[in-house]
Amino acid sequence: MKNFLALVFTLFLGFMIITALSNNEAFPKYGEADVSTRVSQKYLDRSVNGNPGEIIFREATNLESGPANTVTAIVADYRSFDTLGEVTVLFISSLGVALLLGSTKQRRMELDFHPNFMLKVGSRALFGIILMTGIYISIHGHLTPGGGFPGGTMIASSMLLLYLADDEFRAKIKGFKILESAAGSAYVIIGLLGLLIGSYFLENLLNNGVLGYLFSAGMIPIIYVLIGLKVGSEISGVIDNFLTEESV
Amino acid sequence: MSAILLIAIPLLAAFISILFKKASPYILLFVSFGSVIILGYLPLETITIGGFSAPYGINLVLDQYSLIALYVVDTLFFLIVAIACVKYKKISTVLLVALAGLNGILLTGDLFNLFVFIEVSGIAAYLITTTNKKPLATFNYLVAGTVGSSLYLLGLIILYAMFGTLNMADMSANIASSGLTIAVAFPFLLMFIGLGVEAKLLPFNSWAKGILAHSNKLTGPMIASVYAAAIGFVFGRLLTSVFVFSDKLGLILTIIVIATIVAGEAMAFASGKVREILLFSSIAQSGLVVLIFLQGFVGWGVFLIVANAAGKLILFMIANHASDELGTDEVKAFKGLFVNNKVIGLAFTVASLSAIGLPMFLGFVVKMNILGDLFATGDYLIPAVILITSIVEGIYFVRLLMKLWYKEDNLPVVQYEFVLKYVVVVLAVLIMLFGVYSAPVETTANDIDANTIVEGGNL
Amino acid sequence: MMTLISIVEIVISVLLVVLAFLAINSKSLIKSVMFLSSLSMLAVIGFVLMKAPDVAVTEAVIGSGLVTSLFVFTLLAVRKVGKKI
Amino acid sequence: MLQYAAIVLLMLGLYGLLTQRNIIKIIISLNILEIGLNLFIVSVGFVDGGLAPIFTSVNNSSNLVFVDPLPQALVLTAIVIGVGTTALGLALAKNIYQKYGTFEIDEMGEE
Repeated sequence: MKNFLALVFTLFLGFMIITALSNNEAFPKYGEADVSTRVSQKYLDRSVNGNPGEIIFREATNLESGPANTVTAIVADYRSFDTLGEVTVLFISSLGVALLLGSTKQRRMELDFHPNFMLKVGSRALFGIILMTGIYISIHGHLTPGGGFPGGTMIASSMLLLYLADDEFRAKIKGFKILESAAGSAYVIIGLLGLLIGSYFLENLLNNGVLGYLFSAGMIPIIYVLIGLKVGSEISGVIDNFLTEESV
Repeated sequence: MSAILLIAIPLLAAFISILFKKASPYILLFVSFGSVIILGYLPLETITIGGFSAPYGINLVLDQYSLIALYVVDTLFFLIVAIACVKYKKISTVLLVALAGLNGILLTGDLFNLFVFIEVSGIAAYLITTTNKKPLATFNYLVAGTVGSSLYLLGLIILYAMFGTLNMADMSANIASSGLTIAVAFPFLLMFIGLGVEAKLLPFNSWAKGILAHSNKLTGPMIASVYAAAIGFVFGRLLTSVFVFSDKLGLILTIIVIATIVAGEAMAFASGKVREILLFSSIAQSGLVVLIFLQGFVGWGVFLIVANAAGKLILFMIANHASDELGTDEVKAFKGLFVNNKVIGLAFTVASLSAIGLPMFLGFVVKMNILGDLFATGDYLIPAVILITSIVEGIYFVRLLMKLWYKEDNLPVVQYEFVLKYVVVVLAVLIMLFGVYSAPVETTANDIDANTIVEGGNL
Repeated sequence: MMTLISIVEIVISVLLVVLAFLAINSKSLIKSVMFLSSLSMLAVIGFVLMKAPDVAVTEAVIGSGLVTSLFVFTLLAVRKVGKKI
Repeated sequence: MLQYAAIVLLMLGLYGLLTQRNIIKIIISLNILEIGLNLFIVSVGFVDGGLAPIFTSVNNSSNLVFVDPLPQALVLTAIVIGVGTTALGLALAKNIYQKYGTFEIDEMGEE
């Protein structure tokens, strides 16, 4: 009965939302969004600080924001302050997982199966490939879909593979911690450098280069590599904490 | 000096402090003290981040309103940290992130950035409450907080689809020029509910009981005083300068808020446990804050938050310390607590009398001025609510105080350390000082009202 | 006229709702987690249909991969102590 | 169509939160709610016939119609934040299990 009431209530609420939205002239119907009336039009034209004219791949130079991928331009350049907050969220939740689950007396959780020789060798080989893919995705964030967050998670998932394939394995926590701390601090310090050398926090200080090449977009590849390393080490830490248990 | 340091420095310190576990409480103390000091050197300005101007990039708004908010939150944060950081060394890094998040909430001029900072400080708050050792209560808090911020984001996205911007000033200008008030009402209601979860408004406050009724020296003051103040200031910003409603929606919101106040006071009246009384009274007071902002009184709303935050810090600090030592919550066990701790008792008395709104205390100045302004506008319902709740508050606080001062044979023995005593007394003296000598408070409140932060605080 | 894309869209939408319902109402926790994982995978297709490759990559790696593994690890850790999961 | 599905997912997540009394199920409902929200946010920026907002050597003439990139950037942030809360919730769930020996809230007795 209670479940039924809840179902009726939520269905009613959903119906309310849908009618409220479809009766709302200012709310665009699905597929009819008018980008030109939104702030994002200027992100697409790269024309927040003056009009650069037509943007042509591998020809346009020194745009105000260099990435060919506009989403990356927003995440890491126009609204990079949000990304700093996002990094902080992941940082604090990995820290929280460590606080909640980690204590000194913990050891690896035992899995039901014991990996044989083939599995160990095969996973070692795969480990390298996944790690490379993760780093590739982080570095190419300004050209292709992806970026630091999925790249970092891939790096962490290569660690996860080792965990699953080898029941003795534990990532060296200390090294990861230093990496995490250094990458996070470097991000903030880059921001502060922008304040000191330029005039704004998180200002892009390097030359943006030609749109579409790997060495372009100024500091964005650097920031994304930092984010990738930080996310990778944090999520490895989270996985390590989830795969340990109290020793009996 | 730029206000961005208030966010950047605590974050940098947090990232570094995970390497130096032993030093982290001192880093925390130093940074939180530093952020109070630095406030004196900040020019009032709008700060652009990343070199992209306001509606396109993110900006931070430091005007008189946010400066006062920062002073209140950072000072109280420092005081709590000074008392509790040694006992809860483990979560020093979490507290650093919480400081960055709270400063971000108060400074930001962008609605999505506000969401990010609410999440940052929210996750920090979940971790702070884990020191209560009640994982289930923390879990409920986490679920409620996440649902709240999801609703906020849903409302925000609908507004973005309608007006094409995320910046507060730009949003308020676009809403004004479009003339759509009914269409804005629904997404704003979602945002209001989302923030209402954090602000403990009815009926979204079920998490608060589990957290605050089992709180300790750190979590009680932190959640009930610092976080409540921060979220109150957010309400003030949004309700008085971005979304201004006077018609039917305003009435609906007023009813929600009045229901919160009445329910909070009623439950406090019925409760027999010290921390529960304080908790329900703080629910009622956060409702009162939102009510005042809904009526459009910015300046006095600010001082109501100040008075509440300072008072709640004293009350929760004293009560939580005592119940930590005694291991119980019942008012009976607390009987005669202040007979041997006269100083502490006086501070507690001052804080609770100020909460009621008796003359000579800060709470009185604030409530009197709000009532005067309300009568001037010819409104009688809301003054009646405020007066009646004050009387109810008066009854249960005086009842509590009489029991706590009551002389008995076997008095409970509770030792208060020096720092706690010192902080509590200073705050109580300040409450009394501004209660008697109220001229600066009145000037500042009128000053804030005069420089109203219409259009999201663009200077 | 129904184009191929719109048919795919409808199929995805229906599947999303069905999977969400199954994930909530399934009796066994591990099944719920698996339904959630496939729900997230379908959402990835939804993101691709809406021309959001960045979001699709992130959701595939983080939402579908990482979150599912965290759920499974939690269930694994309690399997010995508990009765049934 | 996908927009309606997103709203239904949101509501189903809410329904799960209201009815379920199992910690893991509650976290699953939370995730469903977040997936629905993310789909909704992206759908708000979708333009029929628009291109993914990436300049490539193929999409190279002027006057291209792109979908709105800003909601996509917001969703990236929202997904990462969602993972943070989920990880924290699961860690809490593990702690709760250690304390009470069950995931069912009703069987925990106190509180």
